[in-house]
Amino acid sequence: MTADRRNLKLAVDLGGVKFPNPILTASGTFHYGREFAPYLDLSKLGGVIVKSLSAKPWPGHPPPRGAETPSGMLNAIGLQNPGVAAFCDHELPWLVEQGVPVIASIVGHSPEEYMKVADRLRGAPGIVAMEVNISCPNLEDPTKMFSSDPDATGKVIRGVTRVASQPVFTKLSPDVTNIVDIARAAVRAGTHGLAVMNTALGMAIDTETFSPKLSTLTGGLSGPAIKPIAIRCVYQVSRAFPDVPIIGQGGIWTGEDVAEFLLAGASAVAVGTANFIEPTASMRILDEFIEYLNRKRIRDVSQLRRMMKDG
Amino acid sequence: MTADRRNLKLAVDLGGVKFPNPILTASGTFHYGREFAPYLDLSKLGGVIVKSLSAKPWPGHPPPRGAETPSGMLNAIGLQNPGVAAFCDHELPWLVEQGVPVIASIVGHSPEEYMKVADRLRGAPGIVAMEVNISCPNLEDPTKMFSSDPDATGKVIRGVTRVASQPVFTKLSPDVTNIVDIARAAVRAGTHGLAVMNTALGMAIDTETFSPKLSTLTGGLSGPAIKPIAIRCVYQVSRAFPDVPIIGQGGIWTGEDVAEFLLAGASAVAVGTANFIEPTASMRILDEFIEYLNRKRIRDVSQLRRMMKDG
Amino acid sequence: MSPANPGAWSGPAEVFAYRRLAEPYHSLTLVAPEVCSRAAPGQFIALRMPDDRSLLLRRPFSIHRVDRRPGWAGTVEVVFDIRGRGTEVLSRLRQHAALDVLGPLGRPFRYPKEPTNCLLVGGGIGAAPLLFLAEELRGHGHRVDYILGGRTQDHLLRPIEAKRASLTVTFTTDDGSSGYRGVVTDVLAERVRATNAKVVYTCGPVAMLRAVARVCAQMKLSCEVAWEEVMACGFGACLVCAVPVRLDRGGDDDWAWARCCTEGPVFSASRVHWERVEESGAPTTTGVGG
Amino acid sequence: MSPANPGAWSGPAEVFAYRRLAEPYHSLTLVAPEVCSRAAPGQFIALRMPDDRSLLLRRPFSIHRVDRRPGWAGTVEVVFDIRGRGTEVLSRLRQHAALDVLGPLGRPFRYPKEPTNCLLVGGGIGAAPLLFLAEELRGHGHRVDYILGGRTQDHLLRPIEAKRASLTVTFTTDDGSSGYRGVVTDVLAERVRATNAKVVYTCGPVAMLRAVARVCAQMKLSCEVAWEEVMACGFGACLVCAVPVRLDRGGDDDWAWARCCTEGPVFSASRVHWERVEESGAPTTTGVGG
Ligand SMILES: Cc1cc2nc3c(=O)[nH]c(=O)nc-3n(C[C@H](O)[C@H](O)[C@H](O)COP(=O)(O)OP(=O)(O)OC[C@H]3O[C@@H](n4cnc5c(N)ncnc54)[C@H](O)[C@@H]3O)c2cc1C
Ligand SMILES: Cc1cc2nc3c(=O)[nH]c(=O)nc-3n(C[C@H](O)[C@H](O)[C@H](O)COP(=O)(O)OP(=O)(O)OC[C@H]3O[C@@H](n4cnc5c(N)ncnc54)[C@H](O)[C@@H]3O)c2cc1C
Ligand SMILES: Cc1cc2nc3c(=O)[nH]c(=O)nc-3n(C[C@H](O)[C@H](O)[C@H](O)COP(=O)(O)O)c2cc1C
Ligand SMILES: Cc1cc2nc3c(=O)[nH]c(=O)nc-3n(C[C@H](O)[C@H](O)[C@H](O)COP(=O)(O)O)c2cc1C
Ligand code: FES
Ligand code: FES
Repeated sequence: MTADRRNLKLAVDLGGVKFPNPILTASGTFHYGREFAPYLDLSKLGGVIVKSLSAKPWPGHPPPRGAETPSGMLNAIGLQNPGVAAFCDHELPWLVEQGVPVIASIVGHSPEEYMKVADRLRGAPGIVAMEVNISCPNLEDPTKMFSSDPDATGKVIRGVTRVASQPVFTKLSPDVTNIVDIARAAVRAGTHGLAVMNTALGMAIDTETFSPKLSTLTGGLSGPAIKPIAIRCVYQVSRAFPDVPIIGQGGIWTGEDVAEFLLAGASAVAVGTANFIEPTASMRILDEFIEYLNRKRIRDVSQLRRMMKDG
Repeated sequence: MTADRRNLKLAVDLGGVKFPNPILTASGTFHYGREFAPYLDLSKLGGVIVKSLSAKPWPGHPPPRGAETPSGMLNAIGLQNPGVAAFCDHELPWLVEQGVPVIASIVGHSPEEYMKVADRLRGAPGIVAMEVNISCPNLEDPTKMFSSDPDATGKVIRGVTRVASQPVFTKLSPDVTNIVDIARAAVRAGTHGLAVMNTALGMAIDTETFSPKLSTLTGGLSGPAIKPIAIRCVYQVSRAFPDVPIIGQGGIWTGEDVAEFLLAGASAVAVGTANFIEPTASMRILDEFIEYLNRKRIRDVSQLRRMMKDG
Repeated sequence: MSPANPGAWSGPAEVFAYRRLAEPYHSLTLVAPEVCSRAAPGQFIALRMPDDRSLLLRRPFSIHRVDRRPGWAGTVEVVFDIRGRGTEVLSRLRQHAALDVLGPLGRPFRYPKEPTNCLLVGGGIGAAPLLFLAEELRGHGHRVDYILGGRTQDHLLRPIEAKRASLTVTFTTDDGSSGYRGVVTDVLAERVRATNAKVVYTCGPVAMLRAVARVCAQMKLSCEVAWEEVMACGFGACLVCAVPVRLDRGGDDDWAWARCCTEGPVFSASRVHWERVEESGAPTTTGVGG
Repeated sequence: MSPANPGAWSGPAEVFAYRRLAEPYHSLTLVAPEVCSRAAPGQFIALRMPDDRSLLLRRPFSIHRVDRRPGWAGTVEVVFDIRGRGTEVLSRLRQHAALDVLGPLGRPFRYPKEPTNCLLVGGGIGAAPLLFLAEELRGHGHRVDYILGGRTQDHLLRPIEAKRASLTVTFTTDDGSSGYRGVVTDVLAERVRATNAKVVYTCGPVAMLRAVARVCAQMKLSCEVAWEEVMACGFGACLVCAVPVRLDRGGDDDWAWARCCTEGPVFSASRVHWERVEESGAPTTTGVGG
C-alpha cells in the first residue's frame, strides 16, 4: 500500500455485509486464493469471491478453454470445481485463515442443486455472503440459462434464500433483453443484493484451421472490451432498485474503472480477468483508487454512488 | 488493388442481390459516400449501406455523441438524417453514379413510418436492397426497441416487405435474450436476409467530471471489442436459418476478420467503425481478404460458409 | 496513401522533434510535406495512436505551425497538454518515431478582403492555431494584435512567439502571475478600441468563446471562433462532432447540427446557435446508438 | 514487484539482445536475474505484450537458456517462431526495450537420481527447452544424446549448439534436407538401443509427444513430455490450460483435468491420459463461460 489512506473511509456495507474496502476478486479469476498468496497479502482485499461451487464435483470442458480477443478474452472452463464438500474440507479453512471476507459463488443445474450447495455452506465459518451464479444451463431446458428467464431465476433464488444462512447476491448475465426484469425476479425472490455482470456470450474462429477457438464453440467474453456493457447494466439496475446493493464487475483494470462502476451505482466491485495478467492487479487497482479518492477529495467511498450527474 | 485476384470468385449473391465482392460499408459509418470519394474508388466496394433514412428529417442528439472505450467506441448520433426525400434528391444520384450497389437503411418510430420510407424508395434507381434498422425505440412503447420484441419486429418487417420493391434485410440487435427468436419473426414476416449485428448498448462515465460521456447516458458500442459477440450472433442465426443470407458486421478490422464472419455463416460483411480511423479501411480489408483467399487456396468466397469445422 | 484531393492526405509521418514547452504544454513536429503544403490556420490534423490498438480513435490537434523552408521537407507542429492516455502516449514519442497522420482537415479561418486590423484572442491550449494565423494575416497585409490568456503564467502558450507575431500583446492570467489579473474578456473591449480592430479571431474553452462572441456582437465586430468537439472520424462521416448552427434564414427555431470537422472547426460566431450550446453534456433521453 | 516465493518473480525486464536465428526462429534475451537464478529446464516465463493493451494476455515461452556468469546480471533467453500478433510484436523488440516478465513458472523436468543415459527428443520450436536441459543433465553427471527434428534443415533449432550440448545428435527432417529423411520417431527405437538410454525427455507437437510416449511405453523407458496448451494466467488461477491426466489410482475412467501451468508443463508420459487428448479441438457442447 503506497497510497495515502489517512482519513479515508474505504469500508463499505452491502446490506449488512461489510467489506474493509470495495475491491473484491471475481469468481473464477482468483480460484480459492492460494495461487495469489505468493504475490499479495490477501487480508488487504475487500473480499474474495471463490470459483463457483457445485453440489458434486464438475469436470469442466475439454481444451481449448480460452482465447484472446481485442481487449478481452473468451473462456469455456465449464465451471470445473471439486464440489462444495472438498472446498470446505481442503480450501476454505486456509482461505479464512488469511483474514479476508469470503463470498461463496454457487452453481447448479437445478434449483435443488443450488439449494444443496447453499445448505452445505450453512453457517460455514468465514463465509460472509453467497453469490449465486445463474449463468448456467437449466437441466429442465438446457437451451436456456437460469439467468435468461425471470421465473427460472426466481425459483433458484427463492430456494437458495430459504436455506442459506448468509446474505445472497444474485449474479446477472448481460445476455438478456431487459436485465431489469431478471433483477426484479431476483429481488422479489428475496435476494439481498446483485452482482452485475457475468461474461457476455461470444465466439471466435481460427481462420487458419477453420476451427472454433474454444472446444465448446461459444464461451464467456470478459475484460476491458465489455466494460461499457457492464457500466450500462449496473446503471440500469441501480436506477431501478436504488436500495439493492450491487457488486459491479466487467473489465475493471484501473482505479478509475472502480470509480466509474461506483458512479454508475455499484457499492463494491470485483476484479476479474486483470488478476490473470497481473497477480497483484487487485492491489494496484486499490492503490490507484485511493489516489483517485484523494485527488478528488472524496473522503467516503460510498459518496460516489450519489455523485453522478445524470439530471 | 495490390492483391492478386486472378481466378478468384469474389462476387456473392445474397438471395438474388448480387455484390461484386463481399465487403460492404456499414450504415452510419460511411454517410452517403461523398466523404470517402477523395480516398477511394467507390466502385471497388461490394456495396454501400447508407446512413439510416427516416420519413421526415431527424435532428439527432446533442453532443457529446461519441466516446472511446477499450478497442471500441460508443455513439449516440440519434439517427440524424435529412429524411428519405432529401436523400433521393441530393445524395442518391451522385452515389449511384459512382457505380456501386446501394443498400438503403431505413428507420422509423412506427411500422407506418418504416413503410413510408420503403414506399418512397420503391423502384429508386440503383438501390439493390433495403436494410431495416429495427434498433430504434418504438413509439407505442418507447422503453423498447422494435428489435427487442418478435411481434414488433414482425409488424415492421411485414409492413416493409409489403411495400418495398427491393429485397429486405432485417438488422438485428445483440441486446436480446435469444437472437434466433427475433430472426425467426423477421423470416416469418418475409425478410429476404438478415444483417447481424447492430451495436451493443453501452455506457461510459467521465470520472473527472462525474458526467456520462454521452449526452444520452447510453449509446451503441462498436468496434473490435464487440467482434466476439457478433461472430456468436452470426453463428447462432446462420445455423438456425441456413438458407437466409446474412450480412455480418461488428468490429471488422482485417481481412482475417472477414474470413471469420464468413466461416461463422455470413455471405457478406459490412465494415463500420474502421472507416472512421482509416478512410481507406474497406480497401485495405478487401486486399487482405484476397491475400488470405490466395494463401488458403480458396477460389470461391462462398465456399468459406461451409468450411467451418464445427462437427 | 491516397493523394486525397480535395480530401486530406493520409499516411505515416516521422517525428522530427518532440519538445517540452512551459509546464503543461508539449510540442510535436512531424515531417509531413503533403500536409504542410496545404495547411491553413484553423485547420487540424488527426493523429492515429501508435502501437496501442485499444486506443481506437484518432486524436484531433490544431495545426500550430508549419515550416515551408525551401529545399526542406515540410514539417507540421502541434502543441498539446495531457488530458488522457492518448496525449500521454504522444508525449512519450521521440525523434524518428512514426505516426499516422490524416490532414489537413476542416475549414480554416477566413481573412478580410481589405487590409484590416485583426485581434486574436486565445485562452490556454486553445491558442494553438493563433501563431500560424497571425503570421498569415500579416503576410496578407493585415494588422495583428493579440490577447493571450491562461490560468497562470505557465499556461500562457508561447508568449515570446506571440510577441514576435503581433504588434501588441496583452497577457491575462487568472492569478495575475503575468499581465492583467483576470480573463481575456475583461480587456477585450478596451483592446478592440485601442487597436481599432474590425475582426476578432478566437479559440479556447466554450465559455470563453461565448463571452468573446457576446462582446463582438455588442460592438458589431465580425468574429470567428475555432470550435472543439469530440470527434470520431474528423472528415465528416460519423456525425459525432455536432455543433448547433443557425440556418441561413436564421430564425431562432431554424437551426441544425453542423459537423465541427468539415463545416468547422472555424465558425462565424454569428452562425453558432449559442442558446443551444451545452457547456456540460447534461444527459437528455437515453440513446441506443446509430 | 513481489518477491514471490514460492511463486514466480514478476516485474520489468530489459531486452539484452534480439537475434534472428535460422529462417523461422527468433531469439530474445532478457536481463532478469531473479528469474535466471531460479530457473530450471522445462519451466517457462510469461511475457506481457508491451504497449498494445488490446493484446490482453501474457504469452508463455519455455526458458531456452540462462546465463549465470558470475559478476553479471543474469539473463534469460527464449526462442520463438511467429504465430500471431504477439510473437510478431516480440520479434520487433530491440536492445533496451522493456518487457514485463512473470516467471519462472511451472514444473521442470526431473533428473534421474543415479548417473543415467538420457535421450532428448525435440521437434521444431518445441526443442526450445532441451539445450538448457542437456547442460543441466550433464552437469549432474548424466550422459545426454539428442534427436532433433524439423520440417526442413531451417527448422532444426540451433543444430550446432545441439551438437555441443550432447554426445551424439541425430537430425531428422521431413524433406531430408538434413540428416535422416522422416520424423523423430522413425529413429527413436534405434537411438535408444545405440545410446542405451533409460530416460527420454521430449517436447514438440502433441502428435509427436504421443508417438514418442508410445515407443517409450513399449520399450519400458521412463519418459517426460513438455506440454503446450493455451493459457490465460500461467500460475494456476484460471483453469484454462487443461491437460487430461490419470489419477494416482490410475484406472481408465479415473482421470481429471490437470493445469498445464502448475502441474506441468512437464508431465510424466505415463500420467497423461492419451485417449482423452484431443489433437484438434473438435467442438463438444456449447459453453457459456465460467
Ligand atoms: C478540432 C480540434 C482541435 C484540437 N486541437 C488541440 C490542440 O491543438 N491541442 C490540444 O492539446 N488539444 C486539442 N484538441 C483536443 C484534443 O483532441 C484532445 O485533448 C485529445 O483528443 C485527448 O485525447 P486523450 O486520449 O489524451 O484524452 P482522452 O479523454 O483519454 O480521450 C478519449 C477520447 O475522447 C476524445 N477527446 C477527449 N477530449 C477531447 C476534446 N477536448 N476534443 C476532442 N476529442 C476529445 C479523444 O480524441 C479520444 O477519442 C483539439 C480538439 C479538436 C476537436
Ligand atoms: C508452456 C508453454 C511454452 C511455450 N514455449 C514456447 C517457445 O519456447 N517458443 C514458442 O515459439 N512458442 C512457445 N509456446 C507457444 C507460445 O506461447 C505461442 O506461440 C504464443 O503465445 C503465440 O502468441 P501470438 O500472439 O503470436 O499468437 P496468437 O495466436 O495471436 O495468440 C493469441 C492468443 O492465443 C494464445 N496462444 C496461441 N498459440 C498458443 C500456443 N501454442 N500455446 C499457448 N498459447 C497460445 C496466445 O498466448 C494468445 O493469448 C509455448 C506455450 C506454452 C503453453
Ligand atoms: C457512429 C455510428 C453511427 C451508426 N449509425 C447507424 C445507423 O444510422 N443505422 C444502423 O443501422 N447502424 C448504425 N451504426 C451501426 C453500424 O452500422 C454497425 O452495425 C456497427 O457499428 C457494428 O459494426 P462496427 O463494429 O464495424 O462498427 C452506426 C455505428 C456507428 C459507430
Ligand atoms: C476464466 C474465467 C472463469 C470464470 N469463472 C466464473 C465462475 O466460475 N463463476 C462466475 O460466476 N463467474 C466466472 N467468471 C466471470 C467473472 O467472475 C467476471 O464476472 C467476468 O469475467 C467479468 O469480469 P472481468 O471482465 O473483470 O473478468 C469467470 C471469468 C473468467 C475469465
Ligand atoms: S468527427 Fe466524424 S463527422 Fe465530424
Ligand atoms: S493458465 Fe491459468 S490455470 Fe493454467
